[in-house]
Amino acid sequence: MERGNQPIWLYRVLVVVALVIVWWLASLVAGRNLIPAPPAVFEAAIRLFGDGTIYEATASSLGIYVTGLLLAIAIGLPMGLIAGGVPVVGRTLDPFFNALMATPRVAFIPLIIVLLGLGFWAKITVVALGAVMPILINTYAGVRNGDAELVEMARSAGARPGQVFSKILLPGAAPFIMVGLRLGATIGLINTVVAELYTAVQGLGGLLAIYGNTFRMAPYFVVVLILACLGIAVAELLRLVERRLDRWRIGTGG
Amino acid sequence: MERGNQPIWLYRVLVVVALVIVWWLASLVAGRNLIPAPPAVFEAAIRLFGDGTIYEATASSLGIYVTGLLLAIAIGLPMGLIAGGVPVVGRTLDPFFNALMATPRVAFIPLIIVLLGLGFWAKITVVALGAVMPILINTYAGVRNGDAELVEMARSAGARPGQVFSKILLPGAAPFIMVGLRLGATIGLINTVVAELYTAVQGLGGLLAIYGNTFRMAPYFVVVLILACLGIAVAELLRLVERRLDRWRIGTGG
Amino acid sequence: APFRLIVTDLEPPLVPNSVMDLALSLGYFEREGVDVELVRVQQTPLAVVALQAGEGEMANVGVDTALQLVASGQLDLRAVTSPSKSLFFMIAAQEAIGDVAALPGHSFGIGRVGSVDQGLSEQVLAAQGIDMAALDQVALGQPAARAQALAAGQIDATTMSLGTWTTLPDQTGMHILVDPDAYFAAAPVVSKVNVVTPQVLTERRDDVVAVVTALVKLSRDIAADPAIWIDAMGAARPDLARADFESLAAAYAKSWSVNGGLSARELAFTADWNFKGEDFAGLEPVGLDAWVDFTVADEVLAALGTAPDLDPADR
Amino acid sequence: MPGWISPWPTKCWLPSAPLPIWILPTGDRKLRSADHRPQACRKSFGRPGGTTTTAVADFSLDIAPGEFVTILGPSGCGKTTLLRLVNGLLKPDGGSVTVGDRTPVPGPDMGFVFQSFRLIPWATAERNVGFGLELAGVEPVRRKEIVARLLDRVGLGRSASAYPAELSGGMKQRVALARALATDPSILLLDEPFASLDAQTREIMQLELLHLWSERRATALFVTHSVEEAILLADRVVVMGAAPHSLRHIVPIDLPRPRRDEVRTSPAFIALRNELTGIIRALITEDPNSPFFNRG
Amino acid sequence: MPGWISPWPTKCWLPSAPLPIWILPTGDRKLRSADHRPQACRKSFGRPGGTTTTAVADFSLDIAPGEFVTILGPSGCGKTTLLRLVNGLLKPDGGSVTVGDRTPVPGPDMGFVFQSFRLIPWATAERNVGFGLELAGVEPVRRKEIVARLLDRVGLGRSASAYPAELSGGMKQRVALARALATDPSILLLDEPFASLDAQTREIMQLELLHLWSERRATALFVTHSVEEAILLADRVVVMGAAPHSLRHIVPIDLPRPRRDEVRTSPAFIALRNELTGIIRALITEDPNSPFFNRG
Ligand SMILES: Nc1ncnc2c1ncn2[C@@H]1O[C@H](COP(=O)(O)OP(=O)(O)OP(=O)(O)O)[C@@H](O)[C@H]1O
Ligand SMILES: Nc1ncnc2c1ncn2[C@@H]1O[C@H](COP(=O)(O)OP(=O)(O)OP(=O)(O)O)[C@@H](O)[C@H]1O
Ligand SMILES: [Mg+2]
Ligand SMILES: [Mg+2]
Repeated sequence: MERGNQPIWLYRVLVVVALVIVWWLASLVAGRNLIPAPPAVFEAAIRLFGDGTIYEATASSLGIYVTGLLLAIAIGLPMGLIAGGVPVVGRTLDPFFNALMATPRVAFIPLIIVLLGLGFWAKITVVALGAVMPILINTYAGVRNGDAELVEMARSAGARPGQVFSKILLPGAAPFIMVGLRLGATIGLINTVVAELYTAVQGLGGLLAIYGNTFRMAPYFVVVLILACLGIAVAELLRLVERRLDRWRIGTGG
Repeated sequence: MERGNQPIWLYRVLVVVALVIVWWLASLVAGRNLIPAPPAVFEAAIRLFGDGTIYEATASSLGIYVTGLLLAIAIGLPMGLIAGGVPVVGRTLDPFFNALMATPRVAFIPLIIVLLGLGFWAKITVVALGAVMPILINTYAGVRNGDAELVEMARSAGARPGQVFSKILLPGAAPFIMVGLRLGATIGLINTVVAELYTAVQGLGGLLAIYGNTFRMAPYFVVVLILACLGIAVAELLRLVERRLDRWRIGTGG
Repeated sequence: APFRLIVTDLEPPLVPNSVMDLALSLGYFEREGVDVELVRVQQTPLAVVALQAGEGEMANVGVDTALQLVASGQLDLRAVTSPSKSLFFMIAAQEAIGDVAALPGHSFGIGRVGSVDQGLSEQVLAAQGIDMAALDQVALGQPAARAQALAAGQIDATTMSLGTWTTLPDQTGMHILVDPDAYFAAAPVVSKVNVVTPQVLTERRDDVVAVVTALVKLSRDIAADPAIWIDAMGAARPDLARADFESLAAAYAKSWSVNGGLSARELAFTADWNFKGEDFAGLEPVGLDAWVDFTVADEVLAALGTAPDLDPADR
Repeated sequence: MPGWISPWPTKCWLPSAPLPIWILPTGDRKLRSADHRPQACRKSFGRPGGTTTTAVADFSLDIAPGEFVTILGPSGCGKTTLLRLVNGLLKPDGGSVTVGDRTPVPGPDMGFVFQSFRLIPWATAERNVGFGLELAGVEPVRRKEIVARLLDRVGLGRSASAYPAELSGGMKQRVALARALATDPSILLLDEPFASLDAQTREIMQLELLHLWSERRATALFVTHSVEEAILLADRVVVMGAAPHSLRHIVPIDLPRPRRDEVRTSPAFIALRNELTGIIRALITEDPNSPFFNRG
Repeated sequence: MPGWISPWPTKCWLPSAPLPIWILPTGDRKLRSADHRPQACRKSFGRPGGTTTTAVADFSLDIAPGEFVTILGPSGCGKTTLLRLVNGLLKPDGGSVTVGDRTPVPGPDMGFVFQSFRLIPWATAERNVGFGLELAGVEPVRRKEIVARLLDRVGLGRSASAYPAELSGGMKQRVALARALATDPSILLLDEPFASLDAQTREIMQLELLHLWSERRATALFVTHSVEEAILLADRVVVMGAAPHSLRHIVPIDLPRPRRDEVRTSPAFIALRNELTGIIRALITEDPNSPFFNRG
């Protein structure tokens, strides 16, 4: 349905330009190198990409991120489906989801270190812990908002509960699940950084800590921008999926 | 529709009991320095509530939290509505939402300190920054998933664009918005703690820092539990709203 | 199995503690026949958790933390060496604050109420006749956050380490109010030690001795020829100029732990001082033997001999 | 019209025998074949406010295996609710519904055409029609074959790949009809299945339905608002009214089958039509409970 | 039947004059009153795949102010699309649609009864009926009064507080009808508005509609599948067929008004009915493009 993307891309470029200008102004106002000017960041980027620091850190962070996110999906999606589909389970666990959500991740870190150490497993657990809740809660809401008429139709057509799930509730919850994935994916990225700061320090989070603690704001901003770009990339990937799922929204007939 | 809540409450109590047992076992396994046993936490709670430390900290944190959350709603809701309702705006800004989401909050802290200092305004900004995105993205998705047939009906009945928004898209997006509020509310709570750790240290986040850094795990857990309970309280409040909004989901007619 | 040494620095720090990083990169550990692996975490509490969880054999932690853990009976730890007794704290302030006497009524950044830096600041200011209570204390957490708040003009003064000060890219408008020497003179407190659990001490004593030996040897080499440190740091920290390292090396000339960094007198003073702090309310003071193990250092010194001047090895 | 060909080229499942339907009061099972007195089967809907609407009350009927029963009645009198009870989608508050000798369980053996179509919006017409077969695990090749034939029968061969949002109202209704027929059910529950079709298409669909029904020997419950259609199709016409007495009249239709178009002008047909029209008029304009009492 | 009373007790808005509707090719505005040759108004729907369905093609019609035009046509021939074009919800791909002397803009002056009702699920029947008034800013008290009268007229006085999910199909349709009438529009676009109603209720609704229409002097475009209904209501019956020629026949109905029930048995009526039935039959079974070519 979406043809003629040129203007949108143009607008996006304009927004980028506007943001860079605001950034530049902010760097002038803030002074004392708290906010590096765009050219300094650009130079830093060239240096970091040149000496390969970034590739290594990004690869390491990406490994943790993707694994943790997949773990979150593997847990959050079915849990959300069950909570939504079996009301007793959903209504019983609901407050605990919120309690878990509202508890700062760092509170779990000692426990995670004791159980899983400082390495890969601990890190993906931190990522999954952050990403799982938006996925779970959105899936849960999506299933609860399922079209009661369609569910009755499916039951009438002989669908067993599992089939009502997979053929009606799950696809019907797709818009919610996509939002959950989007939120989970971006929160997971943040939690990757958190994990890299609070367990063994490494990856992009490690770079952030190093540059931040030593006030090297230009490379610090390079890392921040890389994280932002990763966020965009993941969201655009999800949009491709979404567009496929949305093919049926064509217009309004009869 | 939901009568006979007794069993649900019973189940919830059972879950609590199960969690406490797991906690107790974990405290035995991990050693009480990392995970304090429930009775120690209980004692600590009595002490903290007794001497009023907690009330003061909670009141201070709540003030920041509620203000920040309201700010997030005041920004996220209309922005989500506009992004969803005016496709050009939505599709232009979409990647930037994700970029903002994926950028660790702590990356903004220097900027916030420069612009807003260390006090109340800086803190509510950190809270709002965390809570705004789930609200915005869910609202956005909710509006985009609006029922095209109902929108056409409203247009046919003479609704101006603003009315299509307020009478069809906004109420139609309610399930999405409620999820966004739930996620935003809990993430906002976490960010309250982050704000209290990274700008002027105070409130519940300050207590977490003190107890965590001096290994007083029993009072530390008291604070964590208070945060969890606040999360539950906010979610239950939102559920009341949701139940009112959902009155029309009665069954399936014709 | 490798000997895992938990450090709270993310790269070689600009203080004598850097010998731990450099001993690895310069091959000192290797030469002592111990396979050391550095585990980097953000802060002391995480280092303790990692140690407790068996994610490392030795950790470089704050003395206050070690004392708290031992005094509260939470964790049995023994300090076996201190590669960098002091972190070279100093007080930095806005240019407008000419001297210490001008501080009252202004804002002063601290970690948090009861933190070591607050206690030290209080003591240093008291030595100059200033009551800390007359200042507007702002709790800001991590040192980097305090420095940033100072740079942003949100606070008027704060305690920071010489290393942090050196890395600040733009110091215009700020100046050193109390220099590290005056600071240490007013508050001669050991801030960091390397601890091990008694279990490691018995099971891997050889490795512990080898590690301490390597650190002492490197410290002695640097004390003899600061260029070693300047060169190695220059390679590890390309973000700073060689001149920075040269001036730091000059400042640290007398600070290398050439005898293992364990002085009974200093440690006892440090413990006493800590137990007076707010964080230690309700904790019974413990004796030196409860948290320090001199036998490892003594074994090393027996083999290498005791160096004169710096770093008293009094028992 | 060319010779009628069954849409199921070869049947790989055993067609179940046509089943009787019993709608009876509780505990009356043993009486069901002997005693046909109207007895109360009842269904009400509660509202959170506390008020309840009784949709079906005092209803009792038994339907022989292979019988074609059409249901007439004013808008909102409970026809849809009755079909949902028979399908087992709702449980009666009082009385019982029995299909064969069991409480009804929804499944591929009962086909339901819903009044509001209830197509799956993200599935193409083809997948919607094949939904029941998909649930039953019929293999894709065979499913495709059956679906293609059914789509042809309802005149939608060219719209197989269209999504519901691309179909007109009448096209959606035909998809819903094809979906209900796809599993070759022995019980057909049809809720105004031709309401959105033009007169001519409706006639063609009626013929299709009668063909399938007579070949299959299915039991059919057919709700319609067209008196003529009710007579043309039925063995018996049941007239429902609003609660408190849902079952108002049962009119047997003794016209010989097959009934061609000419039957519409036969005196017997016209007599039946006038009788039924009068009954419904009376239900609407002469019942003090009706909102149109004394109007029209 | 008691004397008919308008549902608008006192009008606080100026009723606009009945408006003509012109459906014409582009650039032909100046010709519109002189030249009535059929000319092409066209609307197609594209699919992402690249195929397009032409829903309305080669359609040209002008409707006089206050005229009642009914539309007959096989399922899927483009009737709904035509109404959406006239309402201004869709823009024609070719040709133009003019209402009065402007491109149509949807609003309270045009009432649209949608084939699939399109009730707001979270609003009660009362609020659904009052939706157009709410949009137009009619004050609540007055709105309540008008809505209550309209609900009574369509026989739903007791269901004012019910949500759509609690209503039967026919009840929903009557809510949709009341909603379209609530703003007292000068143009009525009705898409099979009585399809879910029983014969008697349908008759009552027809009378209501005719009353409103003649009192209001509104222009009406009414889609139906009932040939009898089309004749009973219309000044002209338009028969549509599938693209490429949507407009197939225009049959003027010269029966005197008011037309009572007896008119159904008059020879003129029967002749018209047979003529129209024949036309539609031909469209479906004799058009090689029809899916039912040679069937039925
Ligand atoms: N889920 C529900 N909740 C509350 N009331 C309901 C519900 N479903 C149906 N009703 C009520 O039950 C009565 C019968 O509804 P039903 O849908 O069975 O009527 P119907 O005979 O099919 O009417 P129509 O011909 O208009 O489709 C109506 O008054 C309706 O308002
Ligand atoms: N949004 C759409 N996208 C694609 N095709 C459409 C769309 N809307 C309608 N069509 C197609 O246009 C044609 C006409 O549809 P329309 O709804 O106008 O038919 P109709 O005359 O109202 O039929 P019915 O009597 O069955 O309601 C159909 O072939 C339909 O498939
Ligand atoms: Mg019905
Ligand atoms: Mg239509």
